Amino acid sequence: MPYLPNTADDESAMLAAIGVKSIDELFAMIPGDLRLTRPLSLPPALTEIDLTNHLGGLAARNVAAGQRACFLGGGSYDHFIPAAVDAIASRGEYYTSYTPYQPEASQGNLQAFFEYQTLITRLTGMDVSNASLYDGGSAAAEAVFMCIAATGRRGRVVAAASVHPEYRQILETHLCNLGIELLTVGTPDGVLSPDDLASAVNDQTACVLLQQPNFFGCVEQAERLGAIAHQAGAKFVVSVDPISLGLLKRPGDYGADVVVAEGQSLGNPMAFGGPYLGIIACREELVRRMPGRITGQTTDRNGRRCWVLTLQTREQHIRREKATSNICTNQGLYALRATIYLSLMGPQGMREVAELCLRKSRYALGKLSAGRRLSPAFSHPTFKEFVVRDRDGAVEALLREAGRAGFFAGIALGRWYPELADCFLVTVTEKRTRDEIDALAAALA
Amino acid sequence: MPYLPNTADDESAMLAAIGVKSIDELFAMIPGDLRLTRPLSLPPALTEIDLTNHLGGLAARNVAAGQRACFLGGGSYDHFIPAAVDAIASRGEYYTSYTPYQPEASQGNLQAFFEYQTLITRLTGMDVSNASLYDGGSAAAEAVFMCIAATGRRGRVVAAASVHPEYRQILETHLCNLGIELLTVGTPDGVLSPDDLASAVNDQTACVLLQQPNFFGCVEQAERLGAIAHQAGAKFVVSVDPISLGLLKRPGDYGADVVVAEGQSLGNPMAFGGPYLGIIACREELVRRMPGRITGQTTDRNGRRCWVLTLQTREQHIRREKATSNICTNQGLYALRATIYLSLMGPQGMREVAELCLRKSRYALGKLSAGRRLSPAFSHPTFKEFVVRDRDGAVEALLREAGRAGFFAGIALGRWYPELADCFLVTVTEKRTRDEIDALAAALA
Amino acid sequence: MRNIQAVRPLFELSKPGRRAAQLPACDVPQQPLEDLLPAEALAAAPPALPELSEPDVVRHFTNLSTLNMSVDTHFYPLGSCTMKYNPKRNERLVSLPGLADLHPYQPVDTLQGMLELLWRLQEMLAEIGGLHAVSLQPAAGAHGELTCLLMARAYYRQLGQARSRVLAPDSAHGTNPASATVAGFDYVTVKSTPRGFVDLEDLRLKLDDRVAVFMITNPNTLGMFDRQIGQIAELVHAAGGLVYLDGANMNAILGISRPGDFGADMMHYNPHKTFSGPHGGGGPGAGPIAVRQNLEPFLPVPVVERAGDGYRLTYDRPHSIGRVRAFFGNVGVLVRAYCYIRSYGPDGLRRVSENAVLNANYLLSRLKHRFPVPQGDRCMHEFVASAAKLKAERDISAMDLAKRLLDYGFHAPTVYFPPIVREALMIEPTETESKETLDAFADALLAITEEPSELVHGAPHTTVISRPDEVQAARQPVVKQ
Amino acid sequence: MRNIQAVRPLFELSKPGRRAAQLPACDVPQQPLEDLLPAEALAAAPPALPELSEPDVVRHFTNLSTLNMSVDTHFYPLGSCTMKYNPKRNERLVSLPGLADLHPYQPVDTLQGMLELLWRLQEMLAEIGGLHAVSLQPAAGAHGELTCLLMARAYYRQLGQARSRVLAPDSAHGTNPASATVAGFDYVTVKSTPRGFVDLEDLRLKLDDRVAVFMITNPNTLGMFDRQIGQIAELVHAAGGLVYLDGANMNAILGISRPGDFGADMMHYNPHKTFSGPHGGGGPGAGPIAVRQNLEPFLPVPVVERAGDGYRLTYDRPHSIGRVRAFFGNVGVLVRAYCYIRSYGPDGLRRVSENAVLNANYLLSRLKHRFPVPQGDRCMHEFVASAAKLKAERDISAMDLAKRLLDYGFHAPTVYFPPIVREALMIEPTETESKETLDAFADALLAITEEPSELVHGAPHTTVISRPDEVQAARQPVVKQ
Ligand SMILES: Cc1ncc(COP(=O)(O)O)c(C=O)c1O
Ligand SMILES: Cc1ncc(COP(=O)(O)O)c(C=O)c1O
Repeated sequence: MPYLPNTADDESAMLAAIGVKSIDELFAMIPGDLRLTRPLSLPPALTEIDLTNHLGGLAARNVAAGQRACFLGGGSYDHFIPAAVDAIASRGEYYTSYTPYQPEASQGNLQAFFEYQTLITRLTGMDVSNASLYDGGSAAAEAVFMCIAATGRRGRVVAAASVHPEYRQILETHLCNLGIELLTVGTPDGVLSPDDLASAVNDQTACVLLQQPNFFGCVEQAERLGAIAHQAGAKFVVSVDPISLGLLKRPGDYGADVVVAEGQSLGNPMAFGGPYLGIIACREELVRRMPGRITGQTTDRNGRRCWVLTLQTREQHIRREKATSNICTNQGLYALRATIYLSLMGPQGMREVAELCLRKSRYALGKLSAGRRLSPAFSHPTFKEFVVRDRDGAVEALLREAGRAGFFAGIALGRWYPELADCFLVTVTEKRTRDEIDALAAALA
Repeated sequence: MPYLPNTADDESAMLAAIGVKSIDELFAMIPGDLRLTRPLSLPPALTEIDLTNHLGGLAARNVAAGQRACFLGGGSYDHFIPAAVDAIASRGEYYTSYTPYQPEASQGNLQAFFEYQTLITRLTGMDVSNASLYDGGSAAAEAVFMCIAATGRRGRVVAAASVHPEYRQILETHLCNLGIELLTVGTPDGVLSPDDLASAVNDQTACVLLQQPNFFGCVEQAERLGAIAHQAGAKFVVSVDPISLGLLKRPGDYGADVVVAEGQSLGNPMAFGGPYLGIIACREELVRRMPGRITGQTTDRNGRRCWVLTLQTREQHIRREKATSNICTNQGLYALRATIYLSLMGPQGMREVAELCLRKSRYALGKLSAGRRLSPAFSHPTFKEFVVRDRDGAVEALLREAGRAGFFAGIALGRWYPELADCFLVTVTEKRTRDEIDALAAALA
Repeated sequence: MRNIQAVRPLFELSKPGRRAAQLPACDVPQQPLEDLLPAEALAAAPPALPELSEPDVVRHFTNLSTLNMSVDTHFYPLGSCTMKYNPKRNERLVSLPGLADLHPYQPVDTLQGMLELLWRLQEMLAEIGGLHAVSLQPAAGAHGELTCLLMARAYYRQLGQARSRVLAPDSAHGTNPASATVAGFDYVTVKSTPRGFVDLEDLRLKLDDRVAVFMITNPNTLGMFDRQIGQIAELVHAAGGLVYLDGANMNAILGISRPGDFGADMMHYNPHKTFSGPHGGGGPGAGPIAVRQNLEPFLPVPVVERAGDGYRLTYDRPHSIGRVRAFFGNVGVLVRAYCYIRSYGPDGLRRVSENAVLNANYLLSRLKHRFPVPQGDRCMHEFVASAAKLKAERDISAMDLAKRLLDYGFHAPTVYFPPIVREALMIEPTETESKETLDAFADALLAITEEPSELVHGAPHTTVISRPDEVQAARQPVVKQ
Repeated sequence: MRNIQAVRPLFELSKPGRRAAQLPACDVPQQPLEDLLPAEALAAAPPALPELSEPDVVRHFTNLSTLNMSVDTHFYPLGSCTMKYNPKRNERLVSLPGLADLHPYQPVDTLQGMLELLWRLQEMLAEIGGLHAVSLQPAAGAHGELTCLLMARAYYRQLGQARSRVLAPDSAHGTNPASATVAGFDYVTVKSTPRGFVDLEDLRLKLDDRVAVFMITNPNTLGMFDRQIGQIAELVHAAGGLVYLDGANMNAILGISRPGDFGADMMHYNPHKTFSGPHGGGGPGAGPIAVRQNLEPFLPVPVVERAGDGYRLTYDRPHSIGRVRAFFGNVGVLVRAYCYIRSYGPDGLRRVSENAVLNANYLLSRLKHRFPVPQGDRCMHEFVASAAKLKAERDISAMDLAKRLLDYGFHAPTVYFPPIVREALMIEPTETESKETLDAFADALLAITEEPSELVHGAPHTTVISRPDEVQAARQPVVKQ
């Protein structure tokens, strides 16, 4: 039994102290007819050596991003993770502790979360950040809930088709359940047109959800679109790529009421989709509707500065059915990783990463569209991703070939956008080299 | 500059405080004609991303033991390293601290070294262990120096040819420099014969060096050989495989005066040969000749039990040219790793690892010699390694083929033993499976 | 030892011009930014982040970590949280490049190992729960609750029944009512008896055709197994409702009793509790769910399916409630759960629960004479003791005990929950603690009862801070620098 | 915070029947042991090791670690040890399976990446030292000294000269004389001047045809660069001797001055100091050596050689002194050194030394008024201040200061070394510390000088123990349980 310290002697001594004959007696409160009378049908126990071989075998049947040049994105990105992030986050004091219910025994986590909140507000230009949500998609849903509650409008939520399709699917799941309309405004030329938005919002619209840069990598006219939302009395929710904020204007500076983001890019592995980090930040006036935990600064009985969980009257363990959200366990360790990542990057580092993504991806766009077969699907400026159209309309086959040639070349868009069945999304992070890009262009030519 | 916190402002503030105009002035004490007037001719700096790619590229041009079934041994072994060893040894408090000169700030290391010494004495059956030497080879040399000093005999050191050839080469380097004869007694049938030893030792012999199990994997008649050494008034030095002590008699129980070992097997990676762990333990009467650091228990000014470096009057920083050895930096972190490893294994774990090595290697010996081509080179019982003879006498070619078939099949012995040019050494640890052994046998058939 | 260097908040350590990370030189042609992006989209300046050196960053976070108690360093008997040992081997294996370095949109033929692992985990969780089908999508227990409640809505929609209510006992965890609300249900509380079991009378009263789901935590928050569960399930089913099992306390009954066998129609697991996923200072966790056959069609997408000798992700499920999370859930936590279950096997998992229950009962037997346990002399994996007597006699409250325990080098139990026990100490030792540790903890708690009240009121004395002012924190919130 | 759980020595935590590691079932036929091995070779029982559970082992060593000061947690200005930041990226890269998981006897064609790395490191160390050829074999600095002295013996043997003496200044590190003895030389001390430089008169006196090697540490142990070095080398060479440069202090002169250029014939590096190899609580280190052309033939085997566009290990070197270590030295430390040098490049390495020297001089300027520095107002990478005045005035010794600094959260400097300075405080800040840290340290030292003597004599007050009885430890040694 790998992790059980009780010896046979311990067991009998403890049973004696309790005053029972057998462990079985301890389960007396479970009626016999509700007991399982056979062993669970599970594979037998594996020792550490066996388990290591077994997992190694499973891992070997996947192709890791490191084994092929990875040009995949769409909400999960192959950004570089500095070694210091792993070194610190693998300290037991961080990853084997729990939610800081006892502040005196959790100042390390609490201060780190306070620092995280500070960094996120600086990055987004917002007033308040919480201490994390599950991921970018659930953060988008929570933001919409906040707006519905804040506006009292239960008629409609408007989202651009250029918002991550899976985020919109999550919204769909919730809104359709609540009988609220999710109106998706098409983005035929790659971005949301102000006129289309204007005709989509009405006085029952709780909020407008925009992604910047959007799912196609295009930069939206966020400021104008936000103004339109506000004119209709709707809130303006923006989902951003945190890396882009090394270069792009902060949502707080163009009118966002709530900002959400997928924090995976900030020092967290792709790990087939999770755990990730749900970032959410809002304006002061929405703070009491904020979901999840918030760390606040205070002083202890001796006047020493310290940190505690605060504004808990929003939360489920206090407000129960009246809570702003049902979230309990959040993504603490991944918020810590993002905090370390941003501490290492600093202003210059974030600026340079963003510039590298921009320049390399634009170079790639040029290279890929130089050939006969591929052309840019949209004409709007892009940040680190872009959509190309395959004139031969054989995207799946083309990507399969590229795979054999050693590339994760891109993401086919047909599964979400039938009208883009002949298109795929290509992402270029700071890790990709010119050589890799040139080779990709050759492989796709 | 990756790790330099001083900013331009810091620099000027500090220069001002010092009272100089430039950093250059600080180097005034170096005569101009001794200064380098050009930049060092070194490759340019690499960022973390570049360095990671560069090292990844170099690593990819090696074949790791994990990529081929590894049957190599000969003093470096592919034993399993439990994850807890790496997890603990990678804590900064351990690997970024230094020799415990300030006991109050080093009780963690000091207690761990005390525990290491305890574990080593229990494992070897000796009275005293130090806190580590460089590796098994230098430990053997230090043991011989101890015996020369203890006996005052500078005539001869006797070693069995079945002792690790590289350990004997190290001895040769030192003894020939000191004008002391290293008499190597041949082991034509795989072990040292008592008669041969008897005629090799004389009244000027400082010690006899034996390896158990020996380099060929054979179990020596250690007890009898030790008696012969002692009859001649020589000390008996035994070099052991710590893993074998899960099963074999402890050297302390068959008369060893000094025991040395390569501690790599105890939770340390093969890492192309180092860092490794030099284990040395001796009888009480030799303790004042022990090289290196020793941790001792004492009490602090408040009577609390604690640990300090002790018996330092043996050491170079006190005794200078009269020290028992010149060692300063030792292998602290690797002694810690061995301590963790032994704590996890316990008596049963060590017993079982040893049994698995024994049974699997003997199974392999049978399998390999079942075919036409290979036969056992020696008839003596072996522990986890054995020597096979290639009837076709084409060892290099055979091993190359096996390599292509996905095996590190063994070590050709010709480079050290011309008479064994048609033989190679095969090692089987607990990590090797029956399937791997069967496949190897097929590949070598 | 004082680890005080570089522990001030990041922005107070910052200095203009300092840098840790450097980026490679740009290896592609460099046009001016203005030619690449519209001016109005560009920020005026780089983000206002702190400027630090790598040595300072490492020292800052390393020293901060020493201000946390954790399972690796301290006994952490936080009730309802199952703070068991987090195996190091799981941490090593989950970070294998072949598992950690996978993009969610890679072609399925480059993911067969991962999909097999997840498929096997689905199968194992179905077997452990005695239920039919599993979804690994939910990101935490609460998210699992919400997902199941959404499925219940879809289920009744399909049956054409307008059931608007979710019931749960007053001892339910806060996420139960909160999830009900988020799922659009009205939440109704069912009383529990003085001994903490469901009040059947009250349940009968409240069961009608408006009730969609009855949520129950069994073993419950008091660490008691509600033996009425069979009957409860019958009542709920008879009323046309579904039984939801909050699986947070599964650590007590692995291989001993299965929710599906005692009437649950759906449940969630907390792998970060039961299956040793590290708690990470508050997450990540995961919240896989298991359901009965009749609910399978409503599972969220995607699900892992076996196809021939390969595995695939299926999205095309007409009755599915849709997506609840992007990509494929908190995979890293699921991989650890897989490692954990494989490490114990069937007998081992049973031993886990047996030892969890043994440890809890032993601790209870050591403490009950001083800290009455209203629920009686036996418990499952945890128990709730009361400090009410001590409070009355010596004015030492549950909070005082919690704080003073920190001085003894133990993390505190959960206090003041559940509210139905006065001055509650909710103690869950878990199975990975030794008798020696349990004895030391009991000795400490008992010793504190003898200490001068002032000493205890002043606690903690050995931590970096003591009794922060939480009222001030909430009244004038300072939530950033 | 008190991390006191499971910290008692392992054997006191042991309990019969407890286990952490489990081994796989044996998958080959199992004959009785007696059939496999002679009875007299078998142990009567398994080794008498402690029996522990994995959770206890992890907690034990995790909590013990918190009793250490370290570079990751504390400023560690231990003179002569160059306790600089140990880059996390180096730790990550050295553990890549393609580097960590290599057997020393693998075929060379499966080691080309490793051999290229080592070959490049040889080239870089030759360039940095201004010398001709390098061996990476020695396992630590002292081992490098010994190796070079063995080479000197071989060199003179070949020249037919019987030179039996090694000279070094009295300020030399203890390993210098000790290595001389182990190499079979007679060791003779050369005086140094009051300012810590080599006393040329005394050197001239002792230089004759018996002298094989003059060992010098430059910058020396006082942190001063001996400007006579050129002249010294001439004298030694004129007497037919060789100059050995102890490279422990190379951190002061990287890219600024090269031993080969100021007359050294051979030298060792301490990559665990200069090139950021972690000190590991006392090792492992490495001790690569660099030598002038005339000494190359005597280098130990093996050496890495470039062969066409590949790399190989050469053993066949007729004049080699032979082997000094099994396999290929402390490769892991060498890989880190390679990563470090590649991370800085030529300008960066120079900046390293400039900042090391800047930091030391700044600290000196902050302390000298209270702690006189006999060697004057300038230093290289470290300096030796004296607490003699303070001792006289307030009875606060160097040891008292060292202990009291621990209470302020700083590791102590090296004390009472070198002996030529009374109440010596040997302070080496290194370049990876910030001005803020240096100021905090200076403030602390100065503050202590104002504190009541009793308070300082009683120090340390904040560590787990205080002033252990070292005499007792040596008088009745207890070196195991
Ligand atoms: C009884 C109970 N139910 C539900 C939850 C919620 O699970 P999670 O925190 O994973 O969302 C918890 C966790 O604290 C719990 O203890
Ligand atoms: C000046 C000097 N020389 C030699 C050495 C010995 O080096 P090592 O400890 O690596 O053997 C040291 C290390 O402390 C030193 O400071």
